[in-house]
Amino acid sequence: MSAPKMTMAQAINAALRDAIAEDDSVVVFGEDVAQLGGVFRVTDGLHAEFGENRVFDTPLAESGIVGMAVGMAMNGMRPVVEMQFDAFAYPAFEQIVSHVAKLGNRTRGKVRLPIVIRIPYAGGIGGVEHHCDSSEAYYAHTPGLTVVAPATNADAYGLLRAAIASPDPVVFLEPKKHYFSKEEVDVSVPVPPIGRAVVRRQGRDATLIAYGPSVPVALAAAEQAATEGRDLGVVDLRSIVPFDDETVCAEVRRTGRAVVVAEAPGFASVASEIAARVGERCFHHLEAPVRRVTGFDVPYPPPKLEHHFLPGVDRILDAVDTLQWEDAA
Amino acid sequence: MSAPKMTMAQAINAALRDAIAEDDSVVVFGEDVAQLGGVFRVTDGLHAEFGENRVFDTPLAESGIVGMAVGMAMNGMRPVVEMQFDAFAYPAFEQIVSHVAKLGNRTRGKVRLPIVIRIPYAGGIGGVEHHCDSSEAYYAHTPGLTVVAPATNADAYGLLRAAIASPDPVVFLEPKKHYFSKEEVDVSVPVPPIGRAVVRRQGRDATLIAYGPSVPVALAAAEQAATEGRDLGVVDLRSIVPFDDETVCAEVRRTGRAVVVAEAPGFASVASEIAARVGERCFHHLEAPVRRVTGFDVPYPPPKLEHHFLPGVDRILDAVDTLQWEDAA
Amino acid sequence: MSAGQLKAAITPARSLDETGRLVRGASVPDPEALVEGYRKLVFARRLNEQCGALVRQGRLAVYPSSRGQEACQVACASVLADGDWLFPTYRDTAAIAARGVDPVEVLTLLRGDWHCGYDPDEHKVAPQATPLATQLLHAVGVAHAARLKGEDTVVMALCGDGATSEGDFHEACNFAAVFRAPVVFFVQNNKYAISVPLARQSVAPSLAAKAIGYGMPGFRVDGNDLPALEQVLGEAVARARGGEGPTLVEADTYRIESHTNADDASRYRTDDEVTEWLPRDPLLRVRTYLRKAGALDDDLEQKITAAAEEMAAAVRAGVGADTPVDPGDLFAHVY
Amino acid sequence: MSAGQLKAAITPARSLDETGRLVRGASVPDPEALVEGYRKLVFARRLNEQCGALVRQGRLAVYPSSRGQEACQVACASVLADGDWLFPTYRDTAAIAARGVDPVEVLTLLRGDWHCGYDPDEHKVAPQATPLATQLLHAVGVAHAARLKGEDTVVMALCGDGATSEGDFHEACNFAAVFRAPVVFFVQNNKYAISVPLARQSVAPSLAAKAIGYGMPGFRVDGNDLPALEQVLGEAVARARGGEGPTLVEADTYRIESHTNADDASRYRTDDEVTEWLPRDPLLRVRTYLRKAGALDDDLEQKITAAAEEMAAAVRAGVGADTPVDPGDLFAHVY
Amino acid sequence: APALAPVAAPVAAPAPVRAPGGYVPLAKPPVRKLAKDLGVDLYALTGSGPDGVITREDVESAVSAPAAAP
Ligand SMILES: Cc1ncc(C[n+]2csc(CCOP(=O)(O)OP(=O)(O)O)c2C)c(N)n1
Ligand SMILES: Cc1ncc(C[n+]2csc(CCOP(=O)(O)OP(=O)(O)O)c2C)c(N)n1
Ligand SMILES: [Mg+2]
Ligand SMILES: [Mg+2]
Ligand SMILES: [Mg+2]
Repeated sequence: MSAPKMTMAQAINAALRDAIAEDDSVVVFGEDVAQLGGVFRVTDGLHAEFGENRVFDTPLAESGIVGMAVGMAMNGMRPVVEMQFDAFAYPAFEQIVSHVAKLGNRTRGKVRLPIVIRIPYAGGIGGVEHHCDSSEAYYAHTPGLTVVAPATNADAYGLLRAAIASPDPVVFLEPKKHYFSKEEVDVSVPVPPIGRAVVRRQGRDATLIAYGPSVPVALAAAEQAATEGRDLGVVDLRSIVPFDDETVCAEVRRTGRAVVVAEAPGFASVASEIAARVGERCFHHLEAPVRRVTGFDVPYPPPKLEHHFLPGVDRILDAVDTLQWEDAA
Repeated sequence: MSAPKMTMAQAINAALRDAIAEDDSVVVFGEDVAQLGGVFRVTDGLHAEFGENRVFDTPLAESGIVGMAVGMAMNGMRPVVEMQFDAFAYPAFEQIVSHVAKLGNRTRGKVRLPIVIRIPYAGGIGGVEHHCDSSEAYYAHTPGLTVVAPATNADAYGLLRAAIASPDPVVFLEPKKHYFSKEEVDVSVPVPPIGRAVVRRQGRDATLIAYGPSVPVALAAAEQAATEGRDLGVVDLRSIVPFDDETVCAEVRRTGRAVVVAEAPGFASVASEIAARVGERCFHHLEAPVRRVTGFDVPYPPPKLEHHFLPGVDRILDAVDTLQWEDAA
Repeated sequence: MSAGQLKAAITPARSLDETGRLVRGASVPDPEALVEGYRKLVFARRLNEQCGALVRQGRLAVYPSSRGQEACQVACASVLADGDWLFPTYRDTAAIAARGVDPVEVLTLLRGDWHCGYDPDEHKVAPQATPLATQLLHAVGVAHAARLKGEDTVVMALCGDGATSEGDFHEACNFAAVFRAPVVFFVQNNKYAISVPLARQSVAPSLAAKAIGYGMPGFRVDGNDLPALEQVLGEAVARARGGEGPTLVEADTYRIESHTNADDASRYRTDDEVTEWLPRDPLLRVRTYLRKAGALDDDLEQKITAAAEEMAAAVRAGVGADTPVDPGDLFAHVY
Repeated sequence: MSAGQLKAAITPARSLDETGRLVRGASVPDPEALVEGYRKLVFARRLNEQCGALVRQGRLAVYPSSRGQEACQVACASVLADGDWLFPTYRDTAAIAARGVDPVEVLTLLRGDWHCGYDPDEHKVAPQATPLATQLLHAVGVAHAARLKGEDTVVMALCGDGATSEGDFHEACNFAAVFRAPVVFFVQNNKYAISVPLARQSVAPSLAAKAIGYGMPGFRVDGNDLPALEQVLGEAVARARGGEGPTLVEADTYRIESHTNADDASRYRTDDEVTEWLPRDPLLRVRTYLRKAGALDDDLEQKITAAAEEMAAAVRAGVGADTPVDPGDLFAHVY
Repeated sequence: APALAPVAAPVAAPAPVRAPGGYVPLAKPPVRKLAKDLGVDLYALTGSGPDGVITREDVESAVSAPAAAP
């Protein structure tokens, strides 16, 4: 018996719908989320179903949206706000870093902020400039923010439910290039906790570590490698913060080789963090240096060049090739 | 014959003065930089000397300041703007990330932005919340920004001159806890290029890698270690972007052991990047995993707790102790 | 702040009414100049249509049309001198073209070849801004630098009604007023920010009324009325050039098409609403006026249309041409 | 937007003039209520003095004094009901104390023990905001949530003249107006943002005039005039509670001391300027009025002073006490 | 939940066998390099270091005791 197929946009929509229906304090707002249902239709139908008090459009101001969410959370609500695109969350950066992330700590837990900031993020959609940033490092580096990046539609549903249920703020990164891909999603499967990575593919020879939009790319690379006789495993982080060292390191210790795959520019990135932690925690197990396959340290390119920028199967396999196989079994 | 002693604030002041005097297109502006000479007196006297057209106060709006700098640079000027404190640069984040960093690339070099964004940064001054953030990772992760962090007063002078001379934008991070420490500064010594690290102390046993406010701490740790029979070297990055792999790796390859020291929270940080690159580039030379001694992944604490947060000599030496000396030569 | 000033910020100035009649007390340029304006309107309209077609053919990734706003597009460019600067948004392709930039270069962005396809400095046209309202501050910077250098440059900074809600709009207006920067802020109030109607954006008596809070003059003008726009914007430019500082001008106009081709306006507005605006078409009233004034006959119209067709053909050819993209550009000019 | 509304946004409302005389047409509360106001003013002044002394003794790291602004500090707290919220800045210690929070708890921040020393929810007082204008948006959020929940809570949101230049000020005013959120924006225009004078901050006819651009009422009031403040703020609170939305109130006041003890105001303003403001002292005029009205005699004054001294002693003791800090707190409540 | 692999590699496995994907001989990178340069197969060694880590000495003595070679 298979679960119904839905797109990631539909899975997120379902998570929002279920959360709003179950909990009176959940409110959804942002730019174009109500009448239009969001530019990606992620909030489609929610305004019609739940009305203006639960789902509403705001004036066009991201700092305003996040700042208002802080206040609403201070007054007992669970705001789920949408930033229309990754780069358009930057106007809200001060609110996110100086308030959303810190208020719980600043007040010794007296004020907690159950806010979810949903960000359609990353590239691969042929978008013009400012529409394809992978901005996770900015949030992951900021103490106080839980940062989640689902790679599957089922995870998008389950992790968003968990994010909304969290008493503390969560930045929820939605790989926009997956919004319209269909997968089976069984919403009755218990919500997996935030903070657990998952081994998407077992592999003996090396471990690919990825999250969000890079997971399917890593899986495709592993597929390809298999045809060439190399058995690669794939770990999907699911959440960047908290980071699941246990799952990641168990895999790398088994294979002795790791490649981190992420779309964001590599310098001082989440990929750097993964390479650093794996290097530190799996030191004696490493047969080769941990490689990173990331976006280049350049602005996100225009549509016609984006395939050069994005980590693809070829670049991943090239990196795998450098893992010092000469002294492998 | 020794050069005159000056504080870091004075060295920066001298660099600004010399740059304004030499080049008509240099303008200095921000909050309180004119009449007051800045809250740290870094711009002291410049308004009186050069007048309102060269040094001026703006309304209180950081996005405004940086955005205006973009326009002034588009129209032939070399703006040097001050953000009053690290956390108060966040309102300008969108301008910095989406425009300052990208305009040169977006226009294929037709428009270049010789902007310097000066940020008094990091902690150790007993400042209340929002006054002590180490925000370098946000900038270093953003392609298009050169990120400089001087550790000595002479470097503060020389690197700022180089930053102002640069045709492209530079984020200039001034370790505010050093503003009032005196050192000899010989301004006639040729300006060192941005992008070169320097070995501040030669050491045989392990290499401490630091920048900005952490360099003196690393040097103190090395001092202390020497009394305990361990010979630690210290590399001062001087610029985070560009990163001087050559100097750093030469040292680590020699010692086989490295500890990265930085104030910022460690997750997805510049320290992560350094650990990741060193792990990758010096793999076969590493006798022990690269350790990181950083701020914790928590908001910057209040004054009475900041010494627990900051990487100090003890925490550095503890990390050095874990560098698997048992099988050292 | 007098009652008259307040009124000017709230009640739209008009020159030609919807039937092409001169509004009482208003004046319009002499017919020859107005014919030139009409020519530009026809070009702008044709460009909008051509780009729409190119999107449908898959030759452009996306196109935010300024159909219905052509009078704004033409006026904001025509009041500028050569050395002045224009700061456009994604919706202002026609204004950039009206300023003289080859539309094919402008369309580089929407074709996906590169981010900015023209040389901003050569044309004194900033790259089309996508992050809303951010460019207004750049405009202030260019203007302030010009003043410091003793140049009499004026900067025309465009944004939409939605963008006025952003903090950067506020900071830009305030900086300009405080520094008396020679900037004209020109808000094309086309009543929607994607799906969000003006009423959710602001409950002020007008967007131009915001000028009061910055201590600068604010004017509201019929945004489908080319002569009125040229007059109000022209006066604002003259004030700026004369050292009298910035002005905020709001054009009362309407976005006839969807936000972009990717948008479906039927989800948030009625056809009736759109239909109401059709008779207010910015081309129609100028055409009727010129026809009645005897300055536009079939022959001249035919010439104008032919020239616009030529431009459209060139755009088709240029956009259709197989221009190579260089992956090396990815790494160029980053640092 | 009528001429009268415009005037109210520009000309400060007054009740008591500098000599303690009732301004023509104005009314003040009955003497007993005003004595209570006077008591609070004395407390606020004493608290400012005490904190200044604690800084000089090294017991507080820093203190931004509201000396000269005590009428604002008292009024904004006294017009609120228990369930209402106050959103203060670093300069509003006295206002928080006037709301009933123990000053020792408030001073936790400036002592360096922890960031926020009181329970915001218990007192309905947000943490003191340092990042300028950011808290105004939180205030709007609290207010909007209250409205959605059907509660009649009103939120008083404080900021300075400098903070009005920030984008967040704009976004907060606009959101509040659009959502008709029950917020009173109260700008203490003390003429300086650290060293930067008002003229570099704004060239608008007043800061209250900014209200026009948001479609909300704006009022300017003498910021050293307690009864006038209580009336204007009280009416704003009543409007908000009655579902009529936000109001912007600007108090015309002056920062008598330096920005903080770490600042040296002599670098950017003359003693003469300060001296001019001294006769406009907010305590003086209430005292004179009450004395003349026979509602305040030596005995009562003496009682009030004694009570203020008691408060000051408690603050000294509390701030002086050796409270342990727990390094474990560093890691608590982060995620 | 996925089946998790052992968190730590087996310590000083009594009879190390070449079983890629299930077991990685523990050694720091320079020792690995030394082993490679000397043609020593780490899978054939038992580490004498803490937690079974193969040391330089282990590698060097493997060279001088060719019996350990495969
Ligand atoms: C900072 C920012 N936030 C969000 C967006 C996404 N966005 C693009 S256009 C638009 C609506 C803009 O409306 P308006 O300013 O009225 O201009 P119009 O499109 O009507 O010309 C939005 C929300 C953006 N480009 N920048
Ligand atoms: C976003 C931000 N930028 C800069 C600062 C540094 N700063 C602290 S107070 C201040 C001046 C504020 O002036 P005003 O709003 O008039 O309030 P006042 O201090 O006069 O009460 C500045 C610039 C800050 N706290 N936050
Ligand atoms: Mg619009
Ligand atoms: Mg802003
Ligand atoms: Mg002030």
